[in-house]
Amino acid sequence: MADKKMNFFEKMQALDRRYIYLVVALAIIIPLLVPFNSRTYVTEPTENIYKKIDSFTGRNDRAVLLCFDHDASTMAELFPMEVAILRHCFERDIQVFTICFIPAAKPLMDYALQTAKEGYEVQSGIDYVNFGYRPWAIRIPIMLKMGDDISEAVEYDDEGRKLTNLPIMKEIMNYNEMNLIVDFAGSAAVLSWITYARAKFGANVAAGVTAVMAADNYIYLQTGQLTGMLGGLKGAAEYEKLVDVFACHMEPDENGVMQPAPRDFSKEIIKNTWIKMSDIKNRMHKTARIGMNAQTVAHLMIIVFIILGNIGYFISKRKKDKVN
Amino acid sequence: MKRQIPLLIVIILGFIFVIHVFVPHKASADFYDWYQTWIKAISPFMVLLGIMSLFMVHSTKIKRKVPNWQYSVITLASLIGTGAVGFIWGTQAGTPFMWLFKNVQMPMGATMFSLLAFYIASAAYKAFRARSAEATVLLIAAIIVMLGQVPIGIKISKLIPETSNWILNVPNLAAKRGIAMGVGLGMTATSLKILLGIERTYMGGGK
Amino acid sequence: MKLTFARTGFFLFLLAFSFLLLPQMTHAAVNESEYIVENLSTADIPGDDGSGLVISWKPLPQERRIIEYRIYRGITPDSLFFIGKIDVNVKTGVMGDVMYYYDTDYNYFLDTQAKGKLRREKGQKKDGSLFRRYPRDVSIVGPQLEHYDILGVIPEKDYYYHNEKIEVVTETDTTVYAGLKLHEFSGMYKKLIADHVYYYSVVAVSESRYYCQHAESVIGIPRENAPEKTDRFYAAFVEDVPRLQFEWKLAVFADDHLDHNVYLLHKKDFDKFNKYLDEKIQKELNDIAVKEDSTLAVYTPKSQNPAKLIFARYCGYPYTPSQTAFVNIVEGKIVNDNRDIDVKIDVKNMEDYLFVFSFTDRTGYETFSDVVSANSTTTDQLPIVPPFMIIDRENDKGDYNRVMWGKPIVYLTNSTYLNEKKTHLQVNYDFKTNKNYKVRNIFFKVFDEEGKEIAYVNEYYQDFKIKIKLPENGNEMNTLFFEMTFKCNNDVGEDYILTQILQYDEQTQSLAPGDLYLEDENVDDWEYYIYKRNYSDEEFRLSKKVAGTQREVFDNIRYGNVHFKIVKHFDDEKNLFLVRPSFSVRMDDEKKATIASNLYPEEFEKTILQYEDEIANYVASKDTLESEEEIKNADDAIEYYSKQVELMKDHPIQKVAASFNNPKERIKFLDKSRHYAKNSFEYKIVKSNGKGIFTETNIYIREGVEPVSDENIYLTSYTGNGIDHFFPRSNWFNLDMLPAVIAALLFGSLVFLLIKKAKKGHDLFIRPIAGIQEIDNAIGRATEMGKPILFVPGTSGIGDVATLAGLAILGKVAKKAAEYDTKILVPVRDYLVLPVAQEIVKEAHYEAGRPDTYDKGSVFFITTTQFAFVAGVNGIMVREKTATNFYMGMFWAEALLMTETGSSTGAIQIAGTDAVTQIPFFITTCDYTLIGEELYAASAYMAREPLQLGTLKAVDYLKVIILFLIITGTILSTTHLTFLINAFPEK
Amino acid sequence: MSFEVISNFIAAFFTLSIFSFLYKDNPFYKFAEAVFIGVSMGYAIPLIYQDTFIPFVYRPIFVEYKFLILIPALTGSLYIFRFSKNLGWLSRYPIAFSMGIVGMGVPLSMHSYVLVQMRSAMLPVDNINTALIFIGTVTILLYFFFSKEHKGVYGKVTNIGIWFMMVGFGASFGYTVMARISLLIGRIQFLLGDWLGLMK
Repeated sequence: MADKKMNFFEKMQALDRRYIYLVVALAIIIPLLVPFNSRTYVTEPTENIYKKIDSFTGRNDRAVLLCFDHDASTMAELFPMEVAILRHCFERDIQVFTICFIPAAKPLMDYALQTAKEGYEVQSGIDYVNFGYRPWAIRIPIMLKMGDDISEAVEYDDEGRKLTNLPIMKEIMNYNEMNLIVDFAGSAAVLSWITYARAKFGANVAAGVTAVMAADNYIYLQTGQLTGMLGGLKGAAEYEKLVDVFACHMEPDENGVMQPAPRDFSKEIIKNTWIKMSDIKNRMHKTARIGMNAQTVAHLMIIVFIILGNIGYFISKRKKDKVN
Repeated sequence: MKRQIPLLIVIILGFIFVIHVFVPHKASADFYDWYQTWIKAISPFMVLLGIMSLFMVHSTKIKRKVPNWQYSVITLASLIGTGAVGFIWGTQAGTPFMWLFKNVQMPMGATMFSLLAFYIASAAYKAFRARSAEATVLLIAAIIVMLGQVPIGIKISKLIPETSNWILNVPNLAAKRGIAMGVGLGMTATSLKILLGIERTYMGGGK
Repeated sequence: MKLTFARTGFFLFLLAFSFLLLPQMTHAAVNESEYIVENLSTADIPGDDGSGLVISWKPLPQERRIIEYRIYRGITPDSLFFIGKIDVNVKTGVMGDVMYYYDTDYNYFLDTQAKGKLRREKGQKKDGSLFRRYPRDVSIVGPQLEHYDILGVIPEKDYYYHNEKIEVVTETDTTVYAGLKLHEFSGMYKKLIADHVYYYSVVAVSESRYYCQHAESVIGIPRENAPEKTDRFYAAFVEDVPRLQFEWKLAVFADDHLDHNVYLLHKKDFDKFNKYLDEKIQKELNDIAVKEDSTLAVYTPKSQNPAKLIFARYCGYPYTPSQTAFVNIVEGKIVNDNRDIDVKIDVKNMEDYLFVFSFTDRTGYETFSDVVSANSTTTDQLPIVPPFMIIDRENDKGDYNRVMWGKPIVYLTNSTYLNEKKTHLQVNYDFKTNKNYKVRNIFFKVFDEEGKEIAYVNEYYQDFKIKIKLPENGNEMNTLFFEMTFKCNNDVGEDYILTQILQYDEQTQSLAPGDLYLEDENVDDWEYYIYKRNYSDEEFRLSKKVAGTQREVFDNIRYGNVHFKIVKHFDDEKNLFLVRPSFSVRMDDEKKATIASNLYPEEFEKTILQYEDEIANYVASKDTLESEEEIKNADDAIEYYSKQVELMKDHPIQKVAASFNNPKERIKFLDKSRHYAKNSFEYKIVKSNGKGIFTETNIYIREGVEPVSDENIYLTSYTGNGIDHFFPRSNWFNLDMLPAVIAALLFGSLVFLLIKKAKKGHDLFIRPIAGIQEIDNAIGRATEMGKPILFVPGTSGIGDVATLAGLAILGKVAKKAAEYDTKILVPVRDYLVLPVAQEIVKEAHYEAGRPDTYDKGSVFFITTTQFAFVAGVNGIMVREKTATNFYMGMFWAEALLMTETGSSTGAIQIAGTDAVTQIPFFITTCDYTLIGEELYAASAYMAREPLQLGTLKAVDYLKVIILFLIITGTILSTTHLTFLINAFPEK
Repeated sequence: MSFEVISNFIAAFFTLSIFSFLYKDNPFYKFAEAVFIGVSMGYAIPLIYQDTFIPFVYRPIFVEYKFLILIPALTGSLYIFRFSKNLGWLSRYPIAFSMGIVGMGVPLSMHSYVLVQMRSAMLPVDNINTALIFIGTVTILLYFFFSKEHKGVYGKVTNIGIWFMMVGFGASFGYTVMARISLLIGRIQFLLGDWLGLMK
C-alpha cells in the first residue's frame, strides 16, 4: 500500500510535461466553452473609476473621454474593459467621447463602439462622439488644447461633423467638463495624460492597462495622479460585474415585469449580490468574467502542480535519506 | 589601418558623445543630427549580412543534403517569395504581402508567444521545489502573488491580495532597485571600457 | 518516410503560397458597377476664406469589403490627380451613411517624396483620366501652380544661398525671381482658390487591392464666406477708472481674419442694428448666389451700422491673437487716433449701452457677435497679478524662455480611507512652484467642523501623499478643513496661507477636495494668459493659457526659421520654381512699417530708385491736380514712398547691409538680424476669469540692466537683449548633468588607478561566482556525451552592453570547446552580432590551436523576428540534442520559451542576463544563473587580465562610495535633512 | 468558401502546427518553423528597402543631391565584405561608426541608472516598509560586491540580499502568469471563435 503511494508521487515527480500541457489546455478551453459562475471581488481602483463615471449620470455638463492606445495584440485584456465602460455610459446616459492616436487602434475603437451599442438606442453626436484617429505627432498639442477648448482641439468628429454643431458638445468646453480620461494601453501611454491633462488642467485620469503594466502604474494610484485603474482581464471582469450589479440592475414592477432600475454604488449591495452567468444573454457582456474563470482555473491548476510536485519531492527525498 | 583606425573612430566619436551629453548647445544638437543622418544611411546595408548568412547556411544544408535539408528549401523559398511579393505588389494593407503578414507571420508569432502559458506551468511544476530556504521563499512569493491576482485568493483569505500587493511593492521593489543599480554600474563600466579601447570584442578578432 | 515529410512540406507550402493568387482572382467575377461609390458630391465649407471644400459620398456596403477610398482632384475633368485616401477596416466597414474628405487649408502639394514621373493610376486604361500624385516633374506641376495658392516652405540656408536669379520678361515689365530647385523646399502646400472650379472623383479599393471604377467626377467650387460668428463675448465696465474691458473667443477658422473690433451700441438703436445685420446677411447670401448665377440682381444694403467702433486691432498674423482688450474712457470719450476713433460715452448711464464684437476678414466681410451689456465692476474686484519675471531657461539649446510668477501653490487632489474604521485617511496633494521658490517643507494643518485642530503634518519630503489619523468618534467626518503653508529657500511670508476643504461627496462616496483658496481668492476661478511679441510683429499674440494653479511656463521659441513664400511661377527649362527674392527683416521701432530687403543687392537698389521716381512723379503731378481729394492722395503717396525710401536707406540695418561688398556677408548679416528680431520676445500676463474680468500687466522690464542703445539693438550680437525683449540663449553646459559629470570623473579616475595597480602585479581578489565555475564542467559534460553546445549571445544588438558581455564569455567558452573538440552552435538574432560572433569563435579555435576544427556554419543568423528566432532555436535544441545550453546577454519574453525546451531535452543550462524581468525564469529553469551585474563581472573574472580586473575593482570601490552615500542620505532624510537627497537628480 | 474563411483556415493551420511542438518535434512544426523564419526575414527586406533605404540613402543622394550621404552609404556597403577572407577588416568601419554612440552611455547610464536610483534609495524611512526597502537595497548591493567572499557575518548579510531577490523573483514570476495565460486565451479564442465558430 505504502509502496504504491510512493510510486504515485515518484511518478508525479517524473511526470511527462505533455500531461501538464494537456491540463493547461483543458483548464483554459473548458471554462471558455462552458461558462460557470464565480464570484468577482471588486477592488478599490476599479471601484473608483466606476464611481467617478457613475457620478456623471444624466449630466449634460460632464463627459468621459476614452483614449485607445493599443493594437490588436493586447486586445484580449483591454477590449472587454472598453466594452464594459462604454456599456456603463450608454446604460446610465453618460456622455462619452472616444479618440485614438495610433492607426492600429482605430478599428478596435470602432469595433468596441459597435459592440457596446448593441441593444442601446444611442446616437452618435447626441449620446457619444467618436473623435476618430489623430496622428501621434499631434497627440500632446491636442491634449494641451483640450484644456482650453475641445472643439478647437479636435475640430471634426470621425463622421466629419464639426464638433461645435453637435448637441453633445453644448455644455462641454474643456477638462472642467470632460472631467475624466480613461486611457487604454499596454504601455505607459497614460503618463502623458497625467503630465499634460492632469498636472496642467486638473483633469481626472484613469488607466486601463494590461496585467503586466499594472504594477508599474500602481505608484500613480498611490500619489493620486491616477483616479483609478483597471488591471488586465481581472479589472475588466470587475467592471463588468459593477455594470451588471448597479447600472443594469432590473427590478420587477407591480405587474412583476422586470424593469430597468439602475442604482447607486454601494459596498453592501455588491457584497450580497450574485449574478448568474447564464442570465447574461450577450456574450460580449461577460467575456472578461469568462476569461477570468479560465484564468482562475489555470492559476489554481499551476498552484496544485507546484504543491503536488513538492509533496513528491519531499517523499522521494525522505526515501532517499532512508536508503542512505 | 585594419584595426587601429576603426578603434580610433570609436574613441574619438565616443568622447564627442560624452561631451554631447553635457552640452545642450545648438552646435552639440546639430552634431547629433548629423550623426543620425549618417547612421540612418549606413543602417539599411546591415540587412545584407543577415540575408547572406541565411543563404549560406541553408544552401550548405541543401548541398550537403544534411537531415531535414528539405526544410531549408522551404525557408529559402518563403524568404524569396515574401520578399518578391513585397516588391511586386507593394506593402500596403490588402496586398498579398500584408496578407502573408496577417495570416502567416502574425498568428505564428502570437502562438509562439502564447506557448509561454504552457511553459510557465511546466516550469512551475518542474522547478518550483523547496530545495533550500531561498527556493522556498521564491515559491511562496510566487504562489501568493498568483493567488492575489484571481478572485479565489480573496475568498481564501482577505490577507492574500494585500500580501501580494505588499510583496510587489516592498521586497520586489527593493530587489529591482538593488539589481538595477548594479546593472547600471556594470553598464557604465562596459561603456567606459569601450570608450577607452579596453573592450574591443565588437571589432571581432583578427589583425 | 523522410521523403514523405518533404513532400507534405512542399505540398503545404505550395498550398499556402497559392492563396496569394486568390485575392487577384476573386475579383474577376464581380459586377463592376456595384463597386462605384454613389452620391458623390462636394460642398463649400462655411465660415472660411474660400479655400475649403468637403467631398462626401456614400460608402459601399460592408460586404463589398473595401479597404480604402482614394480621392482625386484636378482642374479639368480629364486629368485628376490622387490627393489622399481614407483607410477603412474591412471587417467592421464604415460607421454612418456618409463619408467625408476635407480638402481645406494648406495641405500637401509636393515635396521630394513625390515620384519622378507621372503615372496613370492602377486599373486605369491608357486614356484613363486618373493619375497618381503630382510627380517631381516641373513641366507637369508648373502649369498647375496658377490654379492653387501654393505656399513653399524653404529652410533659411537654401533660400539665402542656393537660389538662382531669374528674370521673367513679359510685355509690360521685367520681374526678378529667386529660382529654387524642388529639393530646396522642405515642402509645398496648396490651398484652393475661391470661386475656382475643381473636379473630384473617388475610387474604392477592395480588400485584395483591386481598384474599382471611379465615380463620375463632380465639380466643386469653394466660396468666400463671412467669418464665423464668435459664440462668446463678454464686456465689463470698471467704474472707478473708468475703463471698458472685453474678452472673446476666437473662431476655429481664422486664416483670413484681419481685425478684431468692438462697437458701442445705444440701446435705442438696437432695432436699427438688427435691421443692419439682416441686410448684411442677405448681402452675403446674394454675393454667393450671384456668383452661381450671374443673371440675378445684385443686392445693395441700404442701412448704415448704427453702432460706433470703439476698438479695433489687427489680427492677421499667423499666430493665435490675443483675446482680451480694454479701452480707457477719458473725459467721457474713447479716442484712438490710429483708427480714427472718437466716441462719446456717458459713464453715468452705462446701462443704456450695448456692446458688440466683430471679426472682419480680408475681403471685407464682417460678422458680429451677439449683443451684450457690460457688467459693472470696480478695480478692487479685479484680480491681482502677482509679480512676474522672465529669464532664459537654463540647460537648453536656446529654444525656451522661462516665464514665472507668484509664490508656490499646493492643493489636495484626492483622498482614500486606509482602513475599514475610517480612522486613517490618505490625502493626495500636488504642488506647483517656480524657480524663485524651491519648496523645502509643506505644512498641513487639519481642522474638524468645530474648528479643532486634529492633525498637523510637516511634509519635508514631498511624495504627493500625507496620512492623517482621524479621531475615533464613530461618526464619519463629513468635512475637513485644511490650512497649508510653505517653507521655501526664499521667504514666502507668514501670512501666505492656502485653504481647502475635503467634503463628503454623495456620488463618489468619498471625501472629495473642494475649491482652493489663497486668502480670499478662489484659485480655480482664474486663468493666466501669457502674451508675447517680437520685433517682427506689430501685435501681441497668445503664447500660453494656463490654469490659476500654475506658477511657471516654458515658452517655446523655435530655433530654426524658415521662409514662407508663395509659389506661382516656374521655369521648366532650368527645372526651377520661382519665388520672390524680397524678404522682411523686422518692423521698425514704432511697429508701423516693415524693414525689408532683397536677396540681390542690385534689385534692392533698383527698388529705391523706383520709389524715388514715384515721388518725383507725384511731386511733379501735384501742380496739375485740382480737386482737394486728388491732392490729398498725392500727398499720402509721397509720404508713403518717402517713408519707405527712408527706411530702405537710413535704417541702421540697411546702412550696415549696404556697407558689405561681399553678398554672402551681407545676407549673413541680414539673416542674423532677422533671426534676432524673430526670436526676441517681450511679455505680459493677463489674469482673467475668462469673462472679461481681468487684469493686464505692463510689459515686463528687467531690473538692474542698462537699456541697450538703439544702435546696438540691431547691430551687436544676440546678447544685447535690451531690457524688455528676451532672446533665448544656447547654453554651453547642462547643470542638471553635473552630478553625472562628477560621478563619471570619479569613476574614470578609479578605473585608471586600479588598472595601474593591476598592471603592477597586485593581486586583485575577486570572489568566486557560482555560475562561472560550472562552465567548465558543463562543457566537459557535452564532450563526454559527444553532443554539441548551444550558445545564445542574447537577442539584442551589438550596442547593448549585455551582448558584449555575452560575447566576451562566448570567447572563453568557444576556446574551451575547441580544446575539447566539441561542436559549438551559436544562433544569432542581430545582423551585427553575427560577424563579431563568427570572428570570436574563429579566433578561439586559433587560440586553442585547433584552426582545423573551426566550422564556418557554427555561427549563423536565424532571423530578426523575436518569436521566429525562438522557433528556430527550439528546433535546433530538439534536433541537435544539445547537451549544454548557454544563454548570455539580453533577453525578453522569449527567454522561458528557450530554457523550458532546453530543460525538457535534459540539457545542462547556464544563463546570465541583466534583464530583471527574465531573471526569475532563468533561475527556475536553468542550473546556474548569473544575476544582473554578475554577467559583466564574469567576462572580467574569466579573462583575468589587468585591464578587465582593474575596471571590475573600480566598480567595486565605487559601490562602497555609493553604499556610504545611500546610508548617510537615508539617515539624513529621515531626520528631516534633505540636502543630500536633493543633490541627486530626480529623473 | 469565402476569402476570409480560407485566410482563417491558413492562420489556424499554422497556429496548430506551432502548438504541435508541445507534443513533440514533428514535420508540421518543422514546416511551420521553416516558413516562419523565411517569411519573417522576407518580410523585413521590402520594409527596410522602403522605410530606410529609400528615404535615407536613395532620396538624399539622387533626389536632393546631398552627395555627402555617399560617404556613409559607401561605408555601409562595406558590410558585404564581412564574409570575405582578405577584406573582412573593411566591415569594421561601419561597425566602428555605429559604436561611437556608446560614449553617450557612460554619463547617461551613470545618471539614470545610478544617480537617479540612489535618490530613490535615500527616501526617508518612516515606516516598516520603507525600512525594509532600504535594507533590501543595501544588502543586494552588498551581494554584488565582488571583492569579498560571502562568509561569516558578511555572508549572513548578503544572504538577506539573496532572500530579497528571491522574493522579488517569485513575485515577478507569479505576476507574469496572468499575462501569459491571457495570451493563450487570445489564441484559443481565435481557434474556437473565429475559426471554428464554437463561441457564440
